[in-house]
Order: sequence, then C-alpha cells, then structure tokens
Amino acid sequence: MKSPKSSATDAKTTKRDQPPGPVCPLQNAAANNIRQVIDDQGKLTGDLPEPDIAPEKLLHMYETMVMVRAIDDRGWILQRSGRIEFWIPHCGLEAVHNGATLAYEDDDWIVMGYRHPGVMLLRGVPLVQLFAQFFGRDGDPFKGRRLPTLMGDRRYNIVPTTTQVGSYLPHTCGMAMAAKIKGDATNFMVMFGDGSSSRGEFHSALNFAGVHKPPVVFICENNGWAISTPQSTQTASATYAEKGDAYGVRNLVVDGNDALAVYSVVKEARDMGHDEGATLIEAVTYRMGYHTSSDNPDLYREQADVDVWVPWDPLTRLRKYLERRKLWNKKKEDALWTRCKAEISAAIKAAEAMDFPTPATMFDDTYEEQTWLLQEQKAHLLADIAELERREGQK
Amino acid sequence: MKSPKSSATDAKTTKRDQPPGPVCPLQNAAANNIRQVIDDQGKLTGDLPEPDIAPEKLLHMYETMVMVRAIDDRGWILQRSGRIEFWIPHCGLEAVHNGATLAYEDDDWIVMGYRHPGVMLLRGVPLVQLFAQFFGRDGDPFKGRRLPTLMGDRRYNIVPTTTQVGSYLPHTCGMAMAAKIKGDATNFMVMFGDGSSSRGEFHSALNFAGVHKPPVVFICENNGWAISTPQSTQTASATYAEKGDAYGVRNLVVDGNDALAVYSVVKEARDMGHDEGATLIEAVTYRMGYHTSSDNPDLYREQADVDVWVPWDPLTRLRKYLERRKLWNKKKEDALWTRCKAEISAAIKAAEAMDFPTPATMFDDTYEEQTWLLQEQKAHLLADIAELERREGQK
Amino acid sequence: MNKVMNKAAATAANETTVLEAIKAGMSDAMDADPDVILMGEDVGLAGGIFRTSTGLHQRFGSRRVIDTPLDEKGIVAHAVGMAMYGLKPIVEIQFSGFIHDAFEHIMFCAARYRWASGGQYSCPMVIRVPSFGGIKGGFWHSQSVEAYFVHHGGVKMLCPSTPEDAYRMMLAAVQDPDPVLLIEPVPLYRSLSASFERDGKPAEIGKARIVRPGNDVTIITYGPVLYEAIKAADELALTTGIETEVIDLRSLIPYDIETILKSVKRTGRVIIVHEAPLSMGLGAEFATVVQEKAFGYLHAPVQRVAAPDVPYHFSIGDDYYRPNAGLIQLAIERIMSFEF
Amino acid sequence: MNKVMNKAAATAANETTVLEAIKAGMSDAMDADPDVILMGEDVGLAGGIFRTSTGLHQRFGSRRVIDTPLDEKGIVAHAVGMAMYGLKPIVEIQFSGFIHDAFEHIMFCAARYRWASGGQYSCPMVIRVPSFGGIKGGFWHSQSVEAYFVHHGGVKMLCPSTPEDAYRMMLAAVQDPDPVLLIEPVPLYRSLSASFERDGKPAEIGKARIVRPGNDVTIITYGPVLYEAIKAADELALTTGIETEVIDLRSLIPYDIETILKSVKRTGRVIIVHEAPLSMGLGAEFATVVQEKAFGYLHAPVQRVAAPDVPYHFSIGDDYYRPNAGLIQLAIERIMSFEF
Ligand SMILES: Cc1ncc(C[n+]2csc(CCOP(=O)(O)OP(=O)(O)O)c2C)c(N)n1
Ligand SMILES: Cc1ncc(C[n+]2csc(CCOP(=O)(O)OP(=O)(O)O)c2C)c(N)n1
Ligand SMILES: [Mg+2]
Ligand SMILES: [Mg+2]
Repeated sequence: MKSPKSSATDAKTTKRDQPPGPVCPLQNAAANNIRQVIDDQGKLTGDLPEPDIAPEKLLHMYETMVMVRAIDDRGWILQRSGRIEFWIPHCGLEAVHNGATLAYEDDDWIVMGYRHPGVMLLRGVPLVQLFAQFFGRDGDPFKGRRLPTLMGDRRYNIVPTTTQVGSYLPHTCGMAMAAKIKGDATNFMVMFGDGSSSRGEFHSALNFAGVHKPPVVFICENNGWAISTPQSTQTASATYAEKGDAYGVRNLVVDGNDALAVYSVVKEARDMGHDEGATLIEAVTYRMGYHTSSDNPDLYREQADVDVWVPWDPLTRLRKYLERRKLWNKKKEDALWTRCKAEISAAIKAAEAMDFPTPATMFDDTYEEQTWLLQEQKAHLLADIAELERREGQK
Repeated sequence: MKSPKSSATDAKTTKRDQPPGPVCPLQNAAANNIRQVIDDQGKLTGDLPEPDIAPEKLLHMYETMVMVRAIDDRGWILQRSGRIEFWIPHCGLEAVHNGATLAYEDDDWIVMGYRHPGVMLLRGVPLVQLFAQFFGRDGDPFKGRRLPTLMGDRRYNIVPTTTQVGSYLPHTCGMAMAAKIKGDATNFMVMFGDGSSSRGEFHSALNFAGVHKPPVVFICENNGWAISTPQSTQTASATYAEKGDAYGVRNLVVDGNDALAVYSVVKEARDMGHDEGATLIEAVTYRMGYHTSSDNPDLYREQADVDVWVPWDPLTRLRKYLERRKLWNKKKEDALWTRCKAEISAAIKAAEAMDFPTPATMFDDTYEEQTWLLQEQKAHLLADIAELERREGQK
Repeated sequence: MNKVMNKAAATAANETTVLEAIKAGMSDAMDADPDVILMGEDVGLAGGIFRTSTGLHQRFGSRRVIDTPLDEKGIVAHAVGMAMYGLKPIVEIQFSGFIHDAFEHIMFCAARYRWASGGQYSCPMVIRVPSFGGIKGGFWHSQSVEAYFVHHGGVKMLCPSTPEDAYRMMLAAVQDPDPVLLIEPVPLYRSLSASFERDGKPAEIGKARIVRPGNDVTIITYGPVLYEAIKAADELALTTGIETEVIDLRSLIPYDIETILKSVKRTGRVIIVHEAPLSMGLGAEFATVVQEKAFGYLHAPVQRVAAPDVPYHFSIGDDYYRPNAGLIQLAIERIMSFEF
Repeated sequence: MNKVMNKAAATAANETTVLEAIKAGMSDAMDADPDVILMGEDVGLAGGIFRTSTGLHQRFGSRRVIDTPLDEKGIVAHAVGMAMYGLKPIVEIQFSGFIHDAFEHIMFCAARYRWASGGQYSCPMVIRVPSFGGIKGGFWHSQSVEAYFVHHGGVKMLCPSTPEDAYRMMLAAVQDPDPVLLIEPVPLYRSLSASFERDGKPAEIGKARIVRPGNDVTIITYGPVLYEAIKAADELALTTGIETEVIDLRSLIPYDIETILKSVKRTGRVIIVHEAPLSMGLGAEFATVVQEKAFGYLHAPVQRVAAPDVPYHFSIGDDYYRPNAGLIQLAIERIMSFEF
C-alpha cells in the first residue's frame, strides 16, 4: 500500500496529542478489545472464529478489494491531471465496506458514505457506471448532479450519502423502523466516519435505535481523522463503539483492516437485527491518503503516524490469508491487477464518451410533477440560453 | 405534598411499560446506585456524609423550598382562575434546584429551566419580581416578553432557558469554556429535564465538555416524564447519568428529593470543575403535578405511580432532618407558611398593579441600535394604533 | 396559552372543529392506507398536546401511532428514512417554534432526495406544523414559520383555514408523492367549526379560494388572519362602500397564480396580509411576482400588512403583533387613496 | 472543487487576495482584543480547509484558535454561550451548505437573546459562511444561504466582494455588538486581489457602493455575481450605449435603502441579481420595497435574475445555474424594451 508522500522535516511544535511513538492499535488488538480473525501475516489469531465463506465468494471479495484499490490509484491520477474535478481517496479502507457488504444479501439496503465503491461493485453495478458518476455524465443514474464518489443506485438497494456527514444515520434508522412496521425481512447497514459521530444525527439515530430496536447495523469507520481532526479533538470517550451504551445499543470494536473480522461481526449483527435490534460497530482503520484531493495532510500529521499502518494493509493481509489457504498465488495476483487496470481504462474511455446532462434536466425530479413555477423558470432559462447561443453563433 | 387528582378507574389497556407495581426508586437507593444523605424520615443513610452547611444557610434553603412550594400552590390557583395565562408546576422538584443553587457562589452562573423559582429567591431576587414576570408586567426585567416561569436576571447571574428544551446546554458549556479561556474563576451550572437529553444539543454540549473540560455541572432533573413520555420511550439506557460515559464526562445519580445529597454532589462537582472539567448529575425525582396547566396526566399515567412518591416529598424529608437536629419545629413551620402566603399575596397585589409593556417596547433590544427598518416599522405601527384609538374614541 | 388548548368547542351537532377535522383526515388516511403512520412527541396516549390525535393510538396501535423521544430533528429525519423505504409518515412538530432543529432535514434532505438521486428516491411525508399566534404563547409557541420553506423547490406547503380544508388538505398531503408541510391554524383549532361531508376526497393542491368577492382591492392572505381580513373588508364595505376581494391562498407552494392575477387585473390594488414578520415573509415573493406579471394593471404599489421584524411578545403580542382588522382597514384605506 | 481551494494566487507584490484579507482581518481583530477567538472544524493546524486561518493557530495558540468536533450546531451554540459570557467568537462554518444544522441557534438563540432578556444578554459574534458556486462543488458546497437569515431582526449580514471589504467587514463584524453573518465569496478567495491599507479601520455597516454609475438601469447585487453584472453592463454600454448603474449592496442586513432609492428614482428601472434561487431570495424583499417606495418612478416592473428553484448541479451548475453576464444582459435588454 502506498502512503502519500509527506515531509516530516519541518518541526511542528503545536502538533496535538501525539502518542510517545506511533503504534498501530491493531498490533495490540486483544488488549484494545479489537475483534480480529487474522493478523498482519494472514494467520488466524484465534480471537474470532474463521468465518465460513464459500471460496468463490471470498475470492470475489478480494478481487473487488483490489479493484477498489486500483480505482483509487486511477482516481487520484485523473484528478491530479484535471480530468475529474475532485477525488475522495479510499486507499486502506477496503476491508470495512467490502467485508460488511459481503455480510448482507442483495435485498438488504446499504446506506453508504463516500469512500465505499466496493459496495457498488459487490452488488454488481457495472464499472462504467461508477466512472460515469465520477465524470458527472449521463450514464450516472443521479444525472451528474453529485460530487464524484457520492454514489448509490436504488436498483441495487444502495442509498447514497446525503453529503452532510452523519445526516443519513437517522434516515437509515427510519428505513429500518419502516421495514419492521411493514413486516418486511429487509436488513439495513449504514457506514459513517469517526467525525460524523459528533453530529446530532448520530445522537438521534442511536437513541431511536435503542428505543425502537430496528434491524440496522451502524458501522463507524474510524479512520483516525476527520480531515485534520484526530480522535482526541473529536471526543473524550475511549472508543466510538462504547457510545452505544448511552443508548442501550449493543456495540463492539473490530479490526477494520481485517475483512474477515468485519464480515463476521457484521454478519452476526445483521442476523440478529430483527430480534435484538441495532448494533454499533466501530471498525478501526486508517485513512492512508489525503482527506480529499483538496487536502494537505502534511499540515497536521506526521508521516510516521501513517507508516505504522502500512504492514496492516487490508489487501496484503487478506492476500496472505488466501495464499495460506492455497486459494491465491502471485500469478493470479498479477493477472488480477492487469485485468483491473484494463477494465478501468476501458470504463474511463466509455464514460468520457458520454454526454453531459443538458440544462433542461436540472429542473427534473424536484417534484414528481413539475410545478408551474418551475416550468416557467425552465422555459425562461432555456430560451435565454438559446438566445445567447444564437448570438454566439452569429459572431 | 398534594398530588393532583387523577381517576384510575377507566382501564388503560395500551398503557406503556408499567413495572409490576409502582415502587419509588428512592426506596432502594443503594441498589439503584442513587446517592443519598437522608432517608424518607430525614435520618442519615450513611451513604454520602452529612454535608457541612451553616445552620442559617440550611434554614434559609428550607424556607426557600417552602416558599417555592407555596408559589406553586398559588400559581396554579391564579392560572385556574384566569388571572395568569399559563402555569408550569414545580411541586415535588424543590430539592434539586435549591440544593444545587446552595452549592454555588453568587458570582457563579446558573442557567435554568422553567421549574426553578428557588434559584431566583436564593440569589435574592425580590418575590414581586417573580410575580411581575408571571403576570407579564413592567416589573419583569425581561419586559413581559416570556411565558410565565421562564425567568432569569443577569444582575444575579441567572440565565433563563431558551424555551426550546435543551438548546441552552451548549450555550452553558460555551460560557464555561469562555470563562476558562478568559482565566476567570466563575463556575457554571445548568438544569434540564430527562426529555431534553434526547436533543442534539445534549450531544453537542456533553461532547464539547468532554473534550474541553470546562467548569460546568449538567444537572439532569429526571422527573420521570417529558409531558406524557416516560423514560422507556425516551431512551434505552438504564440511567441518564451514564450517557456521560459516551463523552468521557464524569457522572453520577443522586436522590433528587434529598436536598442535602443534591447539595453534596453538586458542591463536589462544582469545586473540581476548573481542574477536572464537567460532571453530569442525574437527579432522580418526580413530577407530582401536571406538565403544565395545559396538560392532563390522567391520559397517560396512573395515580398509583404518583402516590409512591408522596412519602419521599423533599420538603417533608428535609423538615424531619431539621427537626432531628432541633433546628426546626411545628411552630416555626406554621409561622413560615403563614409568612410565605402573606408575602405572596402582597407580591401579587404589587405585581398586578404594574402596567403592561407598551407596544413601542416590542421594538427595543432587537439590536443594540435600532436599524432604519425597525424604526420605520415602529413608527408605522404606532401611528396606526394611534389612529385606531382615535377612531375608537370618536365612537 | 391554556385557553386554546383546553377550551371546549361550542359545536353544533353536525359541525366539526378544525381540530376534529384534522383528526378525521388522519384517521381516514390511516384507514385507507396501511403505510400511513403518525409519529411525534406525545401523539400516542396523550393524543398530542392539542389533542389532535386523541383516540388514534387506541385505534391503530403503537406500531402506527408512535410516541418519539423529544427530538424534532430525529423525528423528521427518521420520517425521511421511513418515507424513502415506503411508508407515508405523518409527523407532528409540537409547536411550529420547534421545527427549526429539523430545518436541514426538511429543506435539504426530504426536499432533495428525489433530485439528488436522479428521481430514484422520494420522501412522501406530511409534516404537521401547528402555527400562528393568538394563544398567549409567546415567541416560541406562536411562530409563523412558513417563509423559511419557500426558497427552493422540493416541498409543498398547505395552510387550511376552515374545517373542510383541514380535512381535505390532510388527505391531499398524505397522498402527495412529495413532502408536504401542513401549516395548522392553532387559534382556529377549537374556535371554528363547520359541517362538511367526510367523504375521503382530498383537496386540490395549488388552488386558492375567493372568500369574499370585490372589485376595488385584492387582499391575498392565508391562515387565521384571513378572518381579520374578512372583518375589515365587511366593515369597510358598510362604512365606505369599498369592496375588497379576499383571497384565501390555501396552497402556499405551489400557489395559485391564476386566481391572484385575475383578481389583481380587475382591482389594480393588492394588499398581502400575513402574521409572519414583514421582511422576507411570503408577501415579499407574492408582491414581487404580482408587480412583475401585472405591472400595467396596478394603480398603487403592492402593500403588505404583517408583523414587525421582532419576536412575538408574550404579554402584548396577541393584541399588537399580529395584523388585525383595524390595521388591515387602514391599509385598505391607504391603498385606495394612493396617488402617484 | 479542487481548483479554487488550491489555486495559487497570481498576486502582485503589494496586493492581497480576498482570502489573505479575511485572514488579515481576523489576525488584526485578535491582536486588538484578547476576547476575540476563532473556532471551527479544522481551523487550527490545517488553517481551515480553504486556508483562511493559516498561521493563526501558531500565532494565537490553541486557547484562541480552537479546533472543534464535527458539529456545526455545537460550534454555533457554544459560540452563543461564549458571546453571552463575554468573548467575541468568530466561528467558521466549513461550507455554507452545512450551516442549516445551526439554524435554530443563529436565528432563534443568537438573534434573540438580547430581546428575550429585555436587553440583559447579547451575542456579539461573527459567523463566517463560505458561500456561492463556481468551484464545481455541487449542491452542498456551492450554496447561497443568505436568504434564510432575513425573516426577522437580530442578526446583521455582510457580503464582501473585494479584498478591502473582506478585511474591513471582518473588523466591523467583530466589533459589532450583535451577531453578524459574514457571507464569504469562495470563488473570489484566490482569484481576486487588490491593494489596500491594512489600517485596522472597520467598514461602515449598512452602506452600499455604486461600482459602476449609469442612468438607464439600476442593478442591485452582491457577492461574486457582481462581476458578471459589471461585465454585462460594460459590454452593453459598448454595443448599445445603455448605461447600467451597478450597486454592490455589501451590507445585506441592514441594507442601504437610500443609495438604492436614489439610483432607482434616477433610472426608473431595476434589476436585482443574485446567485441564490429566485423564490424568496433577497430579490423578493428588495423588489417589494422598491416598488413600494418608488412606485411612481418605475418605467418597468422590478426584475430579478437569479438561480432557478432547484439545487446547484455538480456537473453543469457552474455553467447554467448561476446568473452570468449573458443572462444579465438579456435581462437589461428586456427591461429597457418593456412596454406597458
Ligand atoms: C455536516 C458536515 N459538516 C462538514 C462537512 C465537511 N466535511 C466533509 S468530510 C469531513 C470529515 C468527515 O470525517 P469522518 O466522519 O471521520 O469521515 P472521513 O472523511 O474520515 O471518512 C468534513 C468535516 C460535511 N460534509 N458535512
Ligand atoms: C425543542 C422543544 N421541543 C418541544 C418542546 C415542548 N415541550 C415543552 S416541555 C416538554 C417536555 C420536557 O421534558 P423534560 O425535558 O423531561 O422536562 P420536564 O418538563 O419534565 O421538566 C416539551 C416536549 C420544547 N419546549 N422544546
Ligand atoms: Mg474519519
Ligand atoms: Mg422530565
């Protein structure tokens, strides 16, 4: 796993809350009460039992995780070269969303943030659709209206983030309450960041969840940072998981770089949801990359903090585990990367060939039926645009 | 303590979450981890040590608690007879706010809700000012602008509630942060109800408090109800206090009908605030009366639920304790009640003789300096009113 | 504040109060569609603090009539999710003054999910907003909040001022595919009653009603202050012969531009009356549109009669804050005597 | 979104960008008064996501430059308390689109404490609201939210569109005894620079500026779209000789009614331009007041050029959502050829 270049040269005297020397918390998982299946070498730790996942399913997850990593590599380049406007990296975070998604059935609903392309891929969304979204083109079911990486698709039961971080937590809880009221067997999962736990919406959702016991799993992807804000500035609680106690909501901490552990605890929480209600899972992981393409982590963190996480790369660990099980080898690995890159190149080409949405489409979907006012505004704007284009043509 | 009449005749089949037979939680305080100084007979329980309060101070608190009770009795009658518009009862809740106020110095800031007239009286606000507020008259420093019982006075370092329950929690925390930033020794206390803990503002305030460690004590007056909503509908946590854990905020539960216990734990929390930061204290008490004069508790609670609290009346318990210490007797008690009633009657008379604010005053205090727009609106309205009065006079 | 909340309605046998009509609307909607639920603070056993839902909990059970924690943001936000999944939640905000915590979820979640998802998701839900002054409620319990919800599309907004409208607008709001704010006239809850047929027919969204015809001036208004406008118009007709047309807008988003313009083009004089503060009240938008679309017909500038830009005063607000018939009359007289 | 955030300013030696001017304003205010503090998400070491506070943490320490939890409501609400106690907090909302969670605390706490306490308490504070589109930000990162804060008194609102104004308005906002919203023009942060004297003198609140004089039409505007208006005016003057007066409003609450009316009475034609959606944008209020106070002077109805009532489109919003010089030109042409 590449970690972004960062100069640790200039002394940052005001740097906050640095532990004496950076240690990856996953290293002392047992002591930290972080649930694990495999260690950094892909060996079973004996904490959680090895989950029983069909080999082809397991391999599909791994391949998706690699594809997700490859997408991030390319996304960053596309952004830096000006071909897409904005990029939100997800490098190092592949285990959480892929492991969790695997624990759900396709009928279940997933509400996701902005670092979770694997959810789309595991549900079978075509790669080109993702790139259409990144490029804001017609192939995006959301019609190019949203920032790159803010994806979802109702046809696959995937709900996109609201963009205001955390605001979709009570929405998800409400969906799960609705399923329970309707008598549906649907299960729900929602992913959010450590920073998002500070918003009132976290409070609302967990509180309603405690009282109403809907079938929802709240997954807090604790990647160490909310932009430049570390945990010590975000909250004084020792873990994010234990906040669940304040609401009578079952909770636990899992190794967020261990896809098998994530799968296991999420699966259990999902399966008990209709009987026992919600679970809050804190997945401990690390944002290896920039917050977004607009960020500069050099301003607020040391390279050493990042480096300790490199040996705990979720891809490496899962690959080693698969190799131990003889399900994987170097040849397959190389072929996979080659295929991913090629598919990405093809998807980019197809997506960039698509049209941008037209101004007229801006007015759609405000209401199911357009009001007279919007019809009037639309007619007015389109006429003006046409006139300006006519004049432009005359020059 | 009178409890409101309530017919327990008609079967309420859908009644929620009734324990098998109502028991007052204060009866098993130790088992419930509720800190106490005295029992229902005013005897020391041996849990918390007897606080060291000068006798005259102690008696002043008791007398204030009786005055507060007498105010509630009269407020209710005034409302029912149409002389004031609205009344929020505080009968049974005297120990929390009086005990807590006693733990603070006059320089400290108190932010209060709407059931806490003792705060005003203990700080020395004249009784007539309270009634001027209830009647919405000129003698109210808030110029008749607020609902009866929504009091405060900056001259006494008392901040009124915002009316949206809980919204003033982060305000208080911000004040305490400000004092710390300015290097002031001021301490802060804020009171709010069990229901208010569900609002996002509780989350914001406790979270900031955990991180920034300001000198503030959050007192959750758990009176069993938020209008018709019992604890089981409000939250699934076992206590309100333990919610503090989610924010790394020290917390405990106290017998809210034991003024001495309230004093003790609040005093300790106050005194450690500048070093250790915030404390969240849940004071377990009971709303003996209606939520407000607009309420009808018969719709949602049984008289039996109320009755178990009668032996735990905070006034009775403190009186028995004082009698044990030979600081009080029946003669003094009778004289006190006579005095309170007479003072209240006099205050009512004086307050009702005051004028109502004039329409012109509506426009004051929107900004420090009135904008041209408000000047214009004011001139316009006053001219119109004058014209209408002129015409009325001609009839 | 007590009076309005507890006052027994002096209702003729076949008449229904606004409050009963709202309840009838909810009850009929819940009977017709099992996906309709009611949610809010104290809406269950207590029947809501105004008693608009008395009996619904007993009829539909706690699965469909849900008492919530004290958390307006949470209530609306959970309803948004419920609506996205397929329920049709009716949520009650206890008083309009407490809606602001849910502002983001109304205007930027409920109102936008359809657009932001390219039409995939939608939030059909009803937000009940007990509004307006006249109940000695002070500045939190007497708010007129409707102006905050108009700045961009995505929500609809209805404001009934008769029992029949209360009933039919509730039905219309529940059936609408988009989120609808129902601005409920608290001061009329128990003071106004009328008979109508409880036939399950929804109101037509977007249609105003001419309550009092007239050829001299047009008053555009909505909510309880409508009755002050009628009173002013009637009195003035008697004393001066000025005939004021009074339009009850009813539907605030979308509003009935045709009815407005037809009237304006006839009278050439327009006064917009609302209880909300003057600046950026709905009157600003209506005045602007009217002068834009009927400039040549106007004999005088469009006028507004509204509350001043200050909070609602507890002690004297009911008397001096809201527009009343007297103030409206003066405005009519002024616009009739306007000269360039 | 990246471009604006990272783009290096091509600034002449003695020139200051809008971003640097904002920082200079904060820095000078903090130097002058120890009670001034800065608070917000990532304002410390990171210097704010736009880098408007780079270096302030290093200069003033973490006691006065406070990184907060991710909680906009909490940020504003804590600042309200700080202000009541005696600090003068400057709070940064990371993007205008995230301000809505704090709506209650701005409009119903900060704006009302003075009134609700009979003048005893007040909330002198500055809320910085990075606003407007043109940065490929999509509908949350490109919002124009100013219209939500005008419906009643208690807050002031300033919108600088030059570096000098950014500097002086920051100083004025900090010194004002009431809460002030500073609507910051994100797209101008790095693209606009100018020289001015950093002399600690605050702007006068309530004063507009005639940026371009003219006798035929008056354009009232504010924020980055001002430059589109100027462009339209200049081009049209060249091609048609129509002389448009362009007024930069600068102070939105209170606004400079005198300057507006003086211009309007001279030109008789008014166009209000803003980036926010049309309905209930500030244009509604200004149009209404103008027709009210200058009815007899108007040769045509007051016009508005604004965004449509839909969210800001990520992919095509920068091109087709905001008013641009072309659209403004067409509006000028239309108002010039208006006939009754
Ligand atoms: C309500 C809100 N405030 C601010 C932002 C700007 N913002 C975008 S991402 C982010 C940090 C989120 O941190 P976290 O929840 O930990 O998620 P992460 O980005 O680390 O995955 C912030 C502050 C936002 N999107 N929403
Ligand atoms: C934000 C908000 N929502 C609703 C209300 C209406 N209301 C007034 S008091 C109350 C119950 C408050 O319960 P709690 O916090 O337990 O305090 P208590 O009244 O029991 O003292 C409610 C819902 C309000 N004032 N503020
Ligand atoms: Mg994070
Ligand atoms: Mg309570």
